[in-house]
Amino acid sequence: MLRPLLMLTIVGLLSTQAFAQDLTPPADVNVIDGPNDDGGRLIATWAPSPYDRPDVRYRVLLRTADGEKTVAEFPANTKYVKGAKLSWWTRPAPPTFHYFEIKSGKAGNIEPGKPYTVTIAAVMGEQSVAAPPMTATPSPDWFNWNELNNLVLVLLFGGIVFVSIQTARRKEIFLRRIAGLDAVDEAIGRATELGKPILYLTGAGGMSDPSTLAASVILGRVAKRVASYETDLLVPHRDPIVMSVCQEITKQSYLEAGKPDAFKEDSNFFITDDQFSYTAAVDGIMLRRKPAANFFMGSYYAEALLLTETGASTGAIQIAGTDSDHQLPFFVTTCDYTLIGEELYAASAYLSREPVQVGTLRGQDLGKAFILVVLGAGTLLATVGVIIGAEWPAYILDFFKDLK
Amino acid sequence: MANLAERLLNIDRRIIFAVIGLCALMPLLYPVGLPIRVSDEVRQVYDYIDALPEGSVFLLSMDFDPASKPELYPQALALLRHAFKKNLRVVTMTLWVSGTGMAEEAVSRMAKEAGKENGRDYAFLGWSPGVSAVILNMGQDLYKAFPSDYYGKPTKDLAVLDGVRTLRDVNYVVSLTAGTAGIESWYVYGKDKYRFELGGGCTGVIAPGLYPLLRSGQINGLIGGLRGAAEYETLIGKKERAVAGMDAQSATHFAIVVLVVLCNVLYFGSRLGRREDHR
Amino acid sequence: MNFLRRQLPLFITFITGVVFALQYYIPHPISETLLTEVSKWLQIVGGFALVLGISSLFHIHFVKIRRHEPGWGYSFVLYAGIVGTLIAAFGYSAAAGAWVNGKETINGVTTAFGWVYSYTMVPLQATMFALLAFFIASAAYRSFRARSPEAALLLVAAVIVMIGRVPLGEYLIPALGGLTEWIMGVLNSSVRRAILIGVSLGTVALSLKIIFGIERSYLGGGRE
Amino acid sequence: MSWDMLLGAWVATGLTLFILTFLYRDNPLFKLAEHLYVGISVGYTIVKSYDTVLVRLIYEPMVKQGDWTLLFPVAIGLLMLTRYVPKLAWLSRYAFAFVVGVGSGLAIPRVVSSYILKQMEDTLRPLVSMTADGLSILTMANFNTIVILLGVSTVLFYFFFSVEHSGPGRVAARTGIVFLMIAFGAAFGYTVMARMSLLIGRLTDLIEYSDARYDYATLVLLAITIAALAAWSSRAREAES
Repeated sequence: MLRPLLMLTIVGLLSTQAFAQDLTPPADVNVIDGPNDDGGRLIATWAPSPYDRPDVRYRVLLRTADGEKTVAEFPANTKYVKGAKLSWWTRPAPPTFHYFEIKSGKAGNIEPGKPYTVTIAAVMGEQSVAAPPMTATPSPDWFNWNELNNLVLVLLFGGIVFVSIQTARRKEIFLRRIAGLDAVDEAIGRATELGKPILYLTGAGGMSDPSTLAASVILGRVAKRVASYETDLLVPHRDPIVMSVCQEITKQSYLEAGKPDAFKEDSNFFITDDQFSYTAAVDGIMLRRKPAANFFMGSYYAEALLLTETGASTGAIQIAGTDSDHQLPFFVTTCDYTLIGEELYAASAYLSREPVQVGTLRGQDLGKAFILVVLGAGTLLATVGVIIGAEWPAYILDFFKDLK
Repeated sequence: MANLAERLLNIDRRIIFAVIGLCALMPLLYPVGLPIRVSDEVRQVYDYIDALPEGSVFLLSMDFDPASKPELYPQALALLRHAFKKNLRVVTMTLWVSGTGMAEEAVSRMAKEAGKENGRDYAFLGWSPGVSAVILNMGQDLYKAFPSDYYGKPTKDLAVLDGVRTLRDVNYVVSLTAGTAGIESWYVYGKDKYRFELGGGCTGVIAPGLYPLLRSGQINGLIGGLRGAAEYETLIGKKERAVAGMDAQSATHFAIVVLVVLCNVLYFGSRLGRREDHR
Repeated sequence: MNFLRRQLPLFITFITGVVFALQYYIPHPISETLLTEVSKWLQIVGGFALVLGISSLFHIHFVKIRRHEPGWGYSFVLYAGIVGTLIAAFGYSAAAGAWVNGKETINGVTTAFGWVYSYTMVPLQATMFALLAFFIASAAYRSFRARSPEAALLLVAAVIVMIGRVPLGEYLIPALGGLTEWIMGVLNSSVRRAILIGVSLGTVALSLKIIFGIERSYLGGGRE
Repeated sequence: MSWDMLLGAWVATGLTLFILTFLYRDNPLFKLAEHLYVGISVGYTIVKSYDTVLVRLIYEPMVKQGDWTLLFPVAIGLLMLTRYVPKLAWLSRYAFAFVVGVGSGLAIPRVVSSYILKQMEDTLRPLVSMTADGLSILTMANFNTIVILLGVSTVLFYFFFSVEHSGPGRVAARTGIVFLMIAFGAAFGYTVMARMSLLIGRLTDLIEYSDARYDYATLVLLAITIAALAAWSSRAREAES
């Protein structure tokens, strides 16, 4: 009973002895001013060693005016350059090296412009061996190279948008027909057949909201159609400024349709800016006037369902267009046709043909195309990398990572 | 047949209102107590708080207004109860002006229950305008973003904020969100730069939009709606309002599902009928 | 004059925009201090912006009362709500022995202002949105039809999530809970991610256009 | 029970019931409660803005700590208010130019980082994984990666406007729509959950207030509300006929 235990102890002792002999000072230690920061960091790197095991630990010591203190102690098989969130172009040492950041903490403050001495030691049990101390002075930097890819992408995308806008100014850019716009014409046609009015809402946003802007452009188109058919148009508003803008747009459309006399000043009218009072009033209009077609364009909040549910109950054709994604499910289920998100902007650009709008849309398309290509090619690269166990795909993929 | 289906579809909606009202009311009066399964998203928030060592700084931003009280208030209570039980240093605030009163009530109520002292164990910073600006400013200098707390005491003198100079010194931030000013702002203007761990709780309406952030690890957990609150209450073993509401939630959801199915049966019934008429 | 009214504001936008976009890439303490100062300023300016919103509401209801428009009596109720809240907020609290000064509680004692908040504002706002529960139900019955394959897909997904998110559903069909989590975490995430990327491209494009003076609608039209 | 809590319970219950009368139809009780709600929330915002902005962010740092640089943002804020003076309205442009400029600048790199790069980074994953027993393809994680890649790409493609959706593009766009609809369905389910929770929250309060401790506030007020509503609708009917 006793013998095996004794044996075990001896073997244990022997093996500790054997490992202790292995414990050499950490090699290739380098302590530098932390790059890409405000001067409040030091970086220590050192080579991996054969004793990178959980039972061996590394200790990082910092010497300040108050003497030397331990900053951290961690298992020897942790904290590598590979694990740190760094891109290949900002790695201070090879990926297999150890990596540790020294920041202000209990052991002392790290301030820019002051020299600090750092010692890295390997520790096992009572034993510890230290590498020669290294001194470095932290200093603030003027550019964060980890964010280089971010900046390049911003510049690239900005360039694409500006070039697209310029191109749109010079020549026509193709935009695909938005299916929802056909539905708009159809709805107006039906209202005329039935001799019932058309209700058009521009949403809850103010004039600075892009979706309201798009809604007012589409209103122009609807008004023009309505004018040529001489159908009634009702546009209740929540914002007085939007109302006056829409009044101008409607007037212009009637003029263009050659029916200035048919234009009624009060087809655009203000109700109230309060969400639920407005909703109650519009619901009342729907129930009393029974419009043949309801249009909901622009941004909407919780009132969306209250409006479309009532509209559906009167049997009107309903067409919606909104970028309020939280309300989209309700529009999609209760309306006959819905312009989803960016489709609203596209419809407005399609109708207005304004170079800035069309060009921006084109620029965004190119941006999306770029992202699509990166996603496709990048996934392929990452997969190939795993299959053949190669490191090189990371050199490309790092460029599409968000690093700090 | 077609006629009947259409007439059924167009019954007075107030009948449906009554059905829903009853479905919500009855389980509240006569609860059943169905078991609640805890999802990973909620457990991740719980586990993170549970693993924080005593004295860690926990910031709870209650970014909602009374309209979302039924969903987010129980979440706030459960989180605060947990944090106080773990003896964390609790810092609370709100980015929504109309939520100030509720947030204050939640904190002081839970602190009283846990026997914690204002200024020493917890702080309520109140509200400040400008969402992203507030977060950025807190990241740079917390004492400047909130020169004094809600009760008018200078933040520099609060023991609970000792050593908490910026958001970098906060161990865990949880934002309970009812709209855009909340989790997303805390990530974009806060975590992205100041590197604290971030978790979230939100209303059911905005939960689907936050899943990509959860997936990519931008937030480490998500408590969704009343259901999420009920899960958290289950986790801390203190079943309250949220758990009590779950039976009613079950009943109303099933009522809606039945209505949707009925709607489609009647709809297709009426269409089928019409086709027969044509023949 | 045209320079002061048109070019200079555009120039200010350009400079501030470029400076604060670049600030992100510069870790130097000077740039950090700049960010601190400006975010503090934005907090304060944000407060003034609230005044704009509130005063337009005041104006609308003032006009309503003056013109005796239908329902103008309710505008008085609105004014009464504002004034009442202000009185409660700046009166004297006998129970706490101090001026209320916009605090819901003073030393643990609920003030009149706190009372107004808890017993009027909270129930009013919460109930306003609770109304929607009823409308969802009625919409579910009257208009959520599988008109097309797409709409059918939407309804099926909705039904799965509705059942999978409540204890009764998980109790009856245990697999639905996991399926709901998968729909949310994978299918829903992928779509939201695409939307997020698309919207972000739009935001960046708009911000760039603003900085370079191509988009000027924020300056407001109006005659000069 | 203190008298203020009792009164509070009665007021809260009454207002809750008034709002709920909207379910019957739009009526004066609802309008009253609604306008009161708007008024009180505006009042609340005014009070909080005064307390936070004027007192805590401007007055205290400036007077107590002598931080006079704050005069600058105050000036910008005041410029914003020149909107109300038609002759000086153009001055407000400086304020908007500043705020919008800073806001746009701050947004660009952060949006790229959080919503573009970070989202791409998480989508760019290998479709296979290396485990101890070699290459594995058919794991749930790999399957999810493929589904996410498919979803992100097709939805992005659906929102392409400068190419026609024909040929293979048509298939991609249709797939995008399928993904979109499932996501909307899921969002729908979640929204139902949220709205029902709100209702449950209100009902819980009403049940609490129907207690004897609150002198049966809910029951009494329910009776009064119904009576008032009935009186109003019969009068309204008379007026119509």
